Amino acid sequence: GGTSGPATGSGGGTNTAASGDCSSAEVFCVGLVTDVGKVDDKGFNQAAWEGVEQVKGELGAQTKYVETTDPKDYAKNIKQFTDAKYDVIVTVGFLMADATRAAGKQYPNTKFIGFDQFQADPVVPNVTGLIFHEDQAGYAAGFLAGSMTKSNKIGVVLGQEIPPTQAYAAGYENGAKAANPAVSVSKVYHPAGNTAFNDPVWGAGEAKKMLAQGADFIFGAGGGTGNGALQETAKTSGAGDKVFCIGVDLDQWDTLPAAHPCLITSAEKHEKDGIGELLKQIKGNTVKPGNFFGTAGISPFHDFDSKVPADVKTKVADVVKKLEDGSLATGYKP
Amino acid sequence: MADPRDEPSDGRPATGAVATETAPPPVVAERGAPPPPTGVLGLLVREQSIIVPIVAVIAALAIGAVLIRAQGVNPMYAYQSLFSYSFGTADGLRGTFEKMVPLILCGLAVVIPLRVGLFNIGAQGQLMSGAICAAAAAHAVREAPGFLIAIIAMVAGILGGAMWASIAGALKATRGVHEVISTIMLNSIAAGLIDYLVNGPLKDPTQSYPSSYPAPEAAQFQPLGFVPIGLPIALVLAILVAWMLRRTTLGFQFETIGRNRHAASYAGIKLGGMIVLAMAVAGGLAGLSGSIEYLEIDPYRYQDGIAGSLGFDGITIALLARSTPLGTIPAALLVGALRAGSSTLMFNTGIQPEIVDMLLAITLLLVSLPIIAKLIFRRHTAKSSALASSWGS
Amino acid sequence: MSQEATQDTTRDRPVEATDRSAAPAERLLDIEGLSKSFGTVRANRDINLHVGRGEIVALLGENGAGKSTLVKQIFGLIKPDHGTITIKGDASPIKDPKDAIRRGIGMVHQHFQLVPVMTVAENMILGHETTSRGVLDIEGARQLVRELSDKHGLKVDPDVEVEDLPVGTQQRVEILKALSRRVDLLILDEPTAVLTPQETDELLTVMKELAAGGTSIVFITHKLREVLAVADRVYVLRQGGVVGEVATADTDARGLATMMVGRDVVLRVDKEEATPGDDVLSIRDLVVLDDRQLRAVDGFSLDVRAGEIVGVAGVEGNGQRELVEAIAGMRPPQSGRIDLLGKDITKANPHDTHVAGVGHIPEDRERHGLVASYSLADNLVLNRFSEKPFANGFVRDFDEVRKNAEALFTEFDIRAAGVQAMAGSLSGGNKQKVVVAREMSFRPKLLMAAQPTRGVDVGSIEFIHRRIVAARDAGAAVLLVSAELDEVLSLADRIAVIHGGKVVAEMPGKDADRTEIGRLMAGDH
Amino acid sequence: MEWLKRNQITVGAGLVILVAAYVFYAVNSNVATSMFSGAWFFAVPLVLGALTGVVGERSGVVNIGIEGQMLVAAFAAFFSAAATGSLIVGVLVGMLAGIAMGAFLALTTVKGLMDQIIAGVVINIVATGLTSFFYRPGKVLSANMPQWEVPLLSKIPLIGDVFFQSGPIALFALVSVPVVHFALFRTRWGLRTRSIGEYPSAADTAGIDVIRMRLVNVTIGGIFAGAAGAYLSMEATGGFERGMTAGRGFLALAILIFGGWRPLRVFAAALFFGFTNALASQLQGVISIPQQFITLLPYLLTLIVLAVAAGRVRAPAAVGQPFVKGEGS
Ligand SMILES: Nc1ncnc2c1ncn2[C@@H]1O[C@H](COP(=O)(O)OP(=O)(O)OP(=O)(O)O)[C@@H](O)[C@H]1O
Ligand SMILES: Nc1ncnc2c1ncn2[C@@H]1O[C@H](COP(=O)(O)OP(=O)(O)OP(=O)(O)O)[C@@H](O)[C@H]1O
Ligand SMILES: [Mg+2]
Ligand SMILES: [Mg+2]
Repeated sequence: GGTSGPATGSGGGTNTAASGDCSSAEVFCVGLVTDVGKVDDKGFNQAAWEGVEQVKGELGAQTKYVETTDPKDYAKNIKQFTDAKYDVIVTVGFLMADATRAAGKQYPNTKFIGFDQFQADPVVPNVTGLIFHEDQAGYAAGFLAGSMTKSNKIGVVLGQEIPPTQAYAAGYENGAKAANPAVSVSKVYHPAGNTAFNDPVWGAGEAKKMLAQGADFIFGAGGGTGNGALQETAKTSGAGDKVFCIGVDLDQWDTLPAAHPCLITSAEKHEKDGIGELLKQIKGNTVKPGNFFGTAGISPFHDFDSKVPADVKTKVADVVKKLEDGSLATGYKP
Repeated sequence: MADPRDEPSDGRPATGAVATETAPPPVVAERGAPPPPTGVLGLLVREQSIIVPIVAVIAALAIGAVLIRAQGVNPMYAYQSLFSYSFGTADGLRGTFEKMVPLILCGLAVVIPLRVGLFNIGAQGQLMSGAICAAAAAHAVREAPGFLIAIIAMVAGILGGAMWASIAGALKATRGVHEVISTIMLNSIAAGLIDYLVNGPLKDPTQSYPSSYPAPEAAQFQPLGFVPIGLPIALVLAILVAWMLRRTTLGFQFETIGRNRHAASYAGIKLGGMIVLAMAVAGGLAGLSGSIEYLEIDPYRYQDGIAGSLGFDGITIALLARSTPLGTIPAALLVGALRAGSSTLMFNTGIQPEIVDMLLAITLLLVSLPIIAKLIFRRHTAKSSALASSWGS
Repeated sequence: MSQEATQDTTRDRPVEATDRSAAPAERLLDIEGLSKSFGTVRANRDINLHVGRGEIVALLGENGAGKSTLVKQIFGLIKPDHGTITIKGDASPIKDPKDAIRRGIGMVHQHFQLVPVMTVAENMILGHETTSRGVLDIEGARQLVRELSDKHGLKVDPDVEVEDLPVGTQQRVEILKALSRRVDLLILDEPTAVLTPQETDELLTVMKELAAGGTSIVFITHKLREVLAVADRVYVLRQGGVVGEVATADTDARGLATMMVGRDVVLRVDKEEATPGDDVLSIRDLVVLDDRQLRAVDGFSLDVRAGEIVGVAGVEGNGQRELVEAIAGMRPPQSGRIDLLGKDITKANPHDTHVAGVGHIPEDRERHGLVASYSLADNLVLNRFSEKPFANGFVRDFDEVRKNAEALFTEFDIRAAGVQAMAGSLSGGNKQKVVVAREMSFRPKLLMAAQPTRGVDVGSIEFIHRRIVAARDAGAAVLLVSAELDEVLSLADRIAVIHGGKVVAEMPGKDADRTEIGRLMAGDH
Repeated sequence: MEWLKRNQITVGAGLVILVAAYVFYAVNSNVATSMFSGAWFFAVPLVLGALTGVVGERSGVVNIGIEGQMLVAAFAAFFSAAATGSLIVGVLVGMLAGIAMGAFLALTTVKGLMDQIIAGVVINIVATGLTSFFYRPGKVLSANMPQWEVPLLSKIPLIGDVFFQSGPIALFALVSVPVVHFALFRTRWGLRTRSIGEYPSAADTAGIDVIRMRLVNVTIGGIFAGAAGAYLSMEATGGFERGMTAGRGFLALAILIFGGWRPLRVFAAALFFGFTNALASQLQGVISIPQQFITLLPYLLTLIVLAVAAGRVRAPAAVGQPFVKGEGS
């Protein structure tokens, strides 16, 4: 398990013992609306919720989440919290951007954090988009893979082809090529449909095929589908010695124990930190409308620390730094 | 080829009811059924197709209460917060109604082919085709008056869905391809093609996430109070379909094919054409629901998730409705209310939204298992016809 | 190939009535006070009946009299409400067919109980398979079929799938199947309904041989000739009860018919001399393929004139079904030409032929003729639902549909609860009346009747025959296709014998010779 | 011999495909092996799911609940394996879960006379609800499923690599196909099963207990869907995810029909589908048409094959119809 861990199942939405009245000024209430999916999805919904829970104690917040089952319910689900006079509402996922902005306009006294939602001008004063550069995380991961591959073949297994997966893929490829021009990157997107991000078996099959064709790094970037690829890689012979896998979005060392045998790192968007930071800003009244750029990079190597050559470590760290300060471009154009 | 699904084709007579030359003709209405009771009981027995589902819903809620109690929540409170939201608030009511619209239409899209003996698993793909065609058409005529755009989008949606479904119909009629396979395949094909369209030709460049151009503002359906415009459309169509099946020659042809396709072809009904037509009508309804979703529901674009699992929900609705067109209305009301209320339920009690699926499954089980009817009506239980018998054709 | 099998065995075996009426000593079957109801229908009421060893007992009765119900109880398919069935002194209830089989009962059912997609051999061993090391012994099954065939003189090929066999041969398989286990009591529920006269005689001979060998037989049929030919005694059932028991030696056809129906039945058809008019139907060199793409109709030519009945006589499976379907537009001909009143209808579909004036009483009324779950009223307009006055354009007019039904209901003497009763709930004879009523009610130019009285009781046969003659007298051309030679002989003004898909002989109906036609039907020309 | 004659087209086509596969293998053994392995990897749950369908539908019971059956089995297999730390327990529990769902279908439809399609839909909904409701994150398997190499057979080039070096459940699927085929067409059980699916009243009059046999077959048939579920959560991946069947049960249904309710053809159909799937992902990024079009390939090809060649398949005649004793004849 990860940090505080999401609500263990049934208990569901409420995660505070005492539920005070959110309309009173003393009680600081944070609500979260997931994108279609659940807070234990090992992906962005989980990351967002964990981010909230991480700072909950520090801020003395009362927290609650509602899981969306149908994208048409975004507005309705947000309204659950506005009706209950929550102070902050976190909405997860780019698909909720419109609904969040609309709610922001309607409820100017409530603060909104739009996770993964880019705020174009004109910004809504009480809505802050929390944005990450997937391509940067992908670039760093690709750079690591490119530096370490022995077969000069690496692969990436993606969910449906949408901007974030495209960004991960492009960053990964460019990063790898930057480290090692001889590397060839095979990438595969899941066919469109309801199951694109939730088909671990397909992901596993694709990873298996790439491995058989000589790839020694598999980057799984597509929710459950990508997780399947990681798990498959973890099962192949040579996992952790000759063959490695790279997780996505959050440090999957915490969320996907099954991938430990090969999980050298994850292309991480520091989502929890981003949420935590923004919540603190809101509490401290220093938040600004518009976009808040969270950082992206790679996760700690954990057990693989000794397997990554020191020079690679320094180079990767350097790349991450340059990406952060903007001196290095990933070459991804949305 | 002999077709033993029907009566044995050896040309021998089946056992018939007694009818002798001397005795007065005995009652042979229901073979061997006891005489129908009269009075209140008679009324109840005759209306059992209404009573059984009601009892089933109540029983399902009772079983669900056990599940909810197991989560440490007071079931009364849970149901109260669920239904008082779905029915008791303007937001909730509007949510319930909005969800009903595609449920009714997709339910009809399953009901009609069932009458012809076809099992349409493809409402999903048909809805998606309808929605994308509506989006494309609306964008093409975006300069036109809003009212006109809406009409054109709806017509395009109907055509798109109808076309998509007719592929399955035509493959069935001309090549004998089982509609279950073809509609499953067509669902996936629609998903892929549309994914291409919303990433390519139809992509709204101002959106980072692949989505179509939005419906022009003037064409967007604004609800009348808490009644979305789609609702009257869906209700009228459910009534129309019921009328069509019951009173028109077209309905008679559908029905005849479904009940005995050999007799239908003997009677001069063109099987192939009717199969394609039935699928087309079904697809048109699913397609229309797609265009209504596009015109009526925020974000007024074709985006992933516009179809949700509506096509498959249509199957549930059709079965809950016992494959009657009018039955889709209460079925959709129930499902819509449960779905609309599920987030309030979660907000108030922490019960996961999956509870709705469980309630539905139990309801469907109780409606369909003859148990309840047997318990209440004993030997007066009405026979329900089997849908599954169309499988093999 | 099955064709040959048929021919091979249709030798004319005269059936002589043997005198075995000396009452046998042992009672093999004894039924006392047997009653069975389905809801309010009392299918059997207080039946007492016994069968001695080696005795052939016939059950007679109208459609729905309860004959099948009675024998199903003997075979353990349904459980009696009251009464006992004693078999060889053992009165314990018969649990299920398995139990019945174990106790030496074999049954040939009114509806074929053969799996169409399995071979004869597979059908033969179903339920009592032998295996060697877990594998089915199909070779043994083939051997069994061959042995049984030889023993009883009923030829069948063990490796053909049942659905590919002509009905007559399927019936043989049924009989052999029943005989494939030790049988003391053989129940035959209308086994001859689908047999040609030759096949019937053949079966009757087998029955007598079996009886001579000590097997008892319960025999259900609607044909009095057969009863008189083989049975020792007859039980007559009416409305579920036994209304008479008589030794065949003491009665005749007329007496039996009267007992069955409860009134005098006219067994001969009275009709005037035909006064034929112009050609209505003209068929030239017609070739039609069957489901297996073989030329079932192969160069068929025939004319039918207004006001005459042309009977097509032939052994089942000689292209009659395909011929009728081709004329009706249900099966596109390969070549040749069909004209109706000078109009080419070769390529017409069923709707076109109906509009052109063809009334068609199909051979298989359950499959083609009726929709069992529709009301009588709807069935009576099955092919006219979209015509005026039954529909105004797109919308059906239920009033007119009901009125039409009510009129036909009385005119054709259909016995049912009312015009809204489901067609499936009617007896066979009344179902057939519904079809006949529908096809005659629009005064067709050509009335095509295929096996119009198959499985129908004598009362209804009489009625249907009268109506067919009436249609002729009203000026319709009638094409009667029947495997029932007696029917053809008594109705047809002209007879065309079909064999191998073409007409092999034509003759006036008046003084046609039964034996001669039988010979021609068997392919001897 | 007789058999060869009757199936010459099938055998011929099979040989052509085999030769083509080896030519491909000769050209690029690495890619060929990986693609065929990928095809089989994808096909395993389809084959197993379809076998459940074969057994059930051959007995006269429609099963559109395969998806749910697989999902529940995947859930049960994984969580019991994670809880007990024993893979064998997991697989067995998965199979038992499949059997339990089969029993549900059997009891409701054969005994309860519920409509078979509705029963299948109920299974699907219940499965989604249950497995989602009771899902707990963070569990792991104590070990990976073993990889077995079948002696000798695994040494055959290509075929050995693809079929005979794999996990136990994949091997189970491989063995089940001929076994079920043989059982269906060569044994007493098979003859009786086919008879109750084609014409139950004939079986009844032959002394076969139709009801009992349907109950048993539909129940036991669930073992394959159970194995398919265990395959998904334990062998193909190492964990359970909500909705992880991702429509494979419906695909299995399509494969079942595509394969004409015959195990060997089902196997061929599943491999065909698996291969087109492998082909589609292999072609992604290699040829310059949008990947959305390429990923349609399996579905489109299946439709085309059905339309051109094998459209007309014959379902067991009595499938979908409840059997009530005494009403049949
Ligand atoms: N399973 C059943 N359920 C209800 N009624 C039945 C059933 N089987 C038979 N009957 C009714 O019982 C009566 C006797 O039927 P049965 O089949 O024994 O007649 P039959 O004498 O064999 O007629 P036929 O000459 O047409 O074969 C009929 O009224 C029939 O409708
Ligand atoms: N009610 C129905 N339900 C399902 N499929 C049907 C139905 N009616 C017809 N079909 C299918 O539509 C196609 C065309 O029907 P049609 O009866 O003309 O074909 P056919 O080959 O003549 O069939 P058959 O010989 O079995 O009667 C066939 O594949 C048939 O199986
Ligand atoms: Mg046909
Ligand atoms: Mg009878």
